[in-house]
Amino acid sequence: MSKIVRTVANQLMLFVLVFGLYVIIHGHVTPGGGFQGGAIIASGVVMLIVAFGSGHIKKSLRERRLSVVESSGALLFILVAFAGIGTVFFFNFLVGSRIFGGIPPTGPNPGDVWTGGVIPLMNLAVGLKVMAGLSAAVLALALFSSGEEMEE
Amino acid sequence: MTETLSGNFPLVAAVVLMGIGLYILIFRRNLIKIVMGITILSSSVNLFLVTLGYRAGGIAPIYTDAPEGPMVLPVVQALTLTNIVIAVATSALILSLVIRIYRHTGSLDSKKSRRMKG
Amino acid sequence: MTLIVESGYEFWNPIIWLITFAVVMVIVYFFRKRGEAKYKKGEDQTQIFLCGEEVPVAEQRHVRGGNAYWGFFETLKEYYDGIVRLHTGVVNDYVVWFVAVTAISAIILLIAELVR
Amino acid sequence: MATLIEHSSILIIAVPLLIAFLTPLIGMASKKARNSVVVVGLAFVAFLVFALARDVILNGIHIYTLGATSPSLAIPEGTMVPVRIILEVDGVSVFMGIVVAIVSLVAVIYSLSAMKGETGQNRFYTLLLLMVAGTFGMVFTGDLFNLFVFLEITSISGAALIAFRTKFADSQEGGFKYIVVSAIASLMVLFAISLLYAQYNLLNIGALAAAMQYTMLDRIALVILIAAFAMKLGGVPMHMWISDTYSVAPVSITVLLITASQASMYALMRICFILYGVTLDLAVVGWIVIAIGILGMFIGVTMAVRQTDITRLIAYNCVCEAGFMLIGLGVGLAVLGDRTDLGTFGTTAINGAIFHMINHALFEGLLFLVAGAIFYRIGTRDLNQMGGLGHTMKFTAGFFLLGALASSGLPPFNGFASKILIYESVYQFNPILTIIGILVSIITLAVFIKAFFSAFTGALLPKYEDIKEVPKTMIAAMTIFAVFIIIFGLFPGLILDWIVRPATDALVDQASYINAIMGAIP
Repeated sequence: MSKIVRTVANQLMLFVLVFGLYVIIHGHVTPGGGFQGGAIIASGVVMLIVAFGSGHIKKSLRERRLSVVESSGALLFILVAFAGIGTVFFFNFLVGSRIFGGIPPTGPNPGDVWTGGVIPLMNLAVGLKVMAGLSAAVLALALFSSGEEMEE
Repeated sequence: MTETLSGNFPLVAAVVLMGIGLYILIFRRNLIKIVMGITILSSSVNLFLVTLGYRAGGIAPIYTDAPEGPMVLPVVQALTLTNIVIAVATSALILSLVIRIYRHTGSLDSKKSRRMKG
Repeated sequence: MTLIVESGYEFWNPIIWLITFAVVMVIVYFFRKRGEAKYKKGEDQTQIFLCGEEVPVAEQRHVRGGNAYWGFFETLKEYYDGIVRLHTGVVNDYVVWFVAVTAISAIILLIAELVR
Repeated sequence: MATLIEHSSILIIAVPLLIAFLTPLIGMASKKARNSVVVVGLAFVAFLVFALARDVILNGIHIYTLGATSPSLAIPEGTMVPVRIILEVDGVSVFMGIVVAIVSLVAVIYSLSAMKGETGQNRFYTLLLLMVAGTFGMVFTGDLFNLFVFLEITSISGAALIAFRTKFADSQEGGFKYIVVSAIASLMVLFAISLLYAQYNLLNIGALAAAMQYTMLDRIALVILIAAFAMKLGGVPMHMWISDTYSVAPVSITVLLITASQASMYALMRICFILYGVTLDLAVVGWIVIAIGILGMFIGVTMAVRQTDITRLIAYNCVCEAGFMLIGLGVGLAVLGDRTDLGTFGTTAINGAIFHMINHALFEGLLFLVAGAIFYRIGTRDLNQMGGLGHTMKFTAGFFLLGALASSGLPPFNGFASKILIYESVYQFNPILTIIGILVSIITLAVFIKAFFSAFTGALLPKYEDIKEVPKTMIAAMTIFAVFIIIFGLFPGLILDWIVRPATDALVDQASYINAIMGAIP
């Protein structure tokens, strides 16, 4: 693509990242969440692929690193679920504690991010996984169609 | 839900979409179009689910800056989101398989690219 | 304990079956013992005999999987022609069968309802 | 130990998931460590399954509510219906759990050396464990929506695994067909679930069963569910994907695909017997299932005879065996409402069908592993290319003969034990079904005689003279199946009493399934 497109895509990527992270972090108080935020970030990766070409992006987004991020996101999710097994699997043990422990008032309220117990953590984990997984999938498809293979 | 045609309109649309999806899956031999057919089928089920969850006068169950009023139990919305996530994974996988099939056989026609029969 | 079917006219117990099998095997072995005892390895006695013809090489004398049951398929030719034509291997046809089975089952249930 | 058993139903699903996401990270460091973690993890899961099975059979249905303050709190205070994700484990579930546990452990042990030369093994084990977790989830879940989710997890990871060997064109095609068929089936399942949700605002199987009215929409949902799950388990005439996918997947995946199909059959049973129960039109639905079964037996076996690809041959035999199970289930379903008929032959038919499920997984698994061993050594699946392999691969030949005899229903192996139960009971329902069944069994023997003689016997072909026996871990995996086949064949009464009869009792007892979830609400 032309230089204008590349420059604009470069600048826009920052905003896409910020917006995606916002959607992930606020997943438990506003519409959105891990999958949606991760998909937004992956769409930013799509923008970069369109602007720079898949061969160029392949050099900076290593498949191995994406795989590590994806696995650790999934691992974080399941470990948080396992952490509640003292009572019950998936038990929200963080409610009332120091981390994300606030209990929001029932009914309409202005929204407080520091609530929700384990749910923000799980959103973050899902966000990591979806971000890495979708980016890897999109990159792999783009490389496929241009005749290259993802590195093993 | 009102018992008028306009109240049932989304349901009719879901059924029509399902018919279109099945039509594509049956009569279109292009592999990419088969992927489209599956996606349309999935959308029709999503539409059907979301329509079931509509309650006249209810508000979305988001407490942040919410107006006063009865809130909707968001079960079907959760189901729809799950289905969307699954549909994304499915279509990504099918597309990668289609690309591989095209590389091996040089054809996107489900009849010409077929190796196994009988 | 290991008796699983007992319907009055038959039962199934593998242990009894095995004991019977062993007894039959002992009898068979007894008959076998009465046969010719002289048997020398490495002579013409152990070679393949084909009416004096030359024995073909291993590749040619092996009956391949595709040649087995030729008569069976020849007899059931019409059935196989029809049934193989149905197994097209095209993914669209799989969907057709699914829709057809759904429709037929629905019609059967509907008719059953109307009959009652 | 008591705590472990209390949490075991979720641990059985969660531990494979945990290991699945650990394997890529461990695999980057050391391959040996990854392999041992996978094997030890699945062995632990198998141990949990057996412990849970013992507890369920002794003490009744297990409930596990995710995220509640106590595992058995299905219905929180202030609500009338179950709201959370609930696992409900009864006799049939643990029976299927045992099948999946044995088969997955064997599949992993077999893969250790069978997949040694392949690239991307980290992903292979991740997907394999995801598939195992999905299958466990399908059989343990207590609500319909999670059944759909786990069905999709199994399908997606299964399709990726079928297409795992990217260098073969036919495995890509097999993966494509599998995912298309699965996607359509599971979307239709979701549609049927939403039809049920539209009427009752419920997703839990027990709660839905209590509320079931059998209206017109319920009938449509039932038809769609039966057709979709029949497609997933390979019921004729929707069986054609079976031969295309089973034959091209790596064989350790094929044995898992068999358990995935069995899990679909479990779902069919769960829906017909528990969800709808006696409210449905028993005779008609029973006869629909029987019709699918009869077609499956006949077409499966006649197509198997003419195959020259050894894995396709076994795959068509799978279709045939699935027909046997469907007939047993259909007869049980047709007489479900009639307590005297159910007592005289209905439960026996269901016993036979359920017993045949585990036997099917064992002997078809063994046959596929043998076919994979042949492919591992000579690099082809074509029977026309084989000959005289028994001279060098003696263990493999013996295992194939064992599996073939068991599958054909010859005494004293396990296939005979379950088939005679089906014959005996179905004869009292309709003698023609038994006659067809015995005929089909005879042709099955012919199928395997053809395969055995053309592959293993005959003169040693010169091009296969330096073929050696397969590695020890593959032999070990096959030995596990063989030992189970012999044990199940020699002591069928014990197996029936331990796991099969509790499963049948759980299946015909709709009331206790509902009571376990809804409490003793009158």
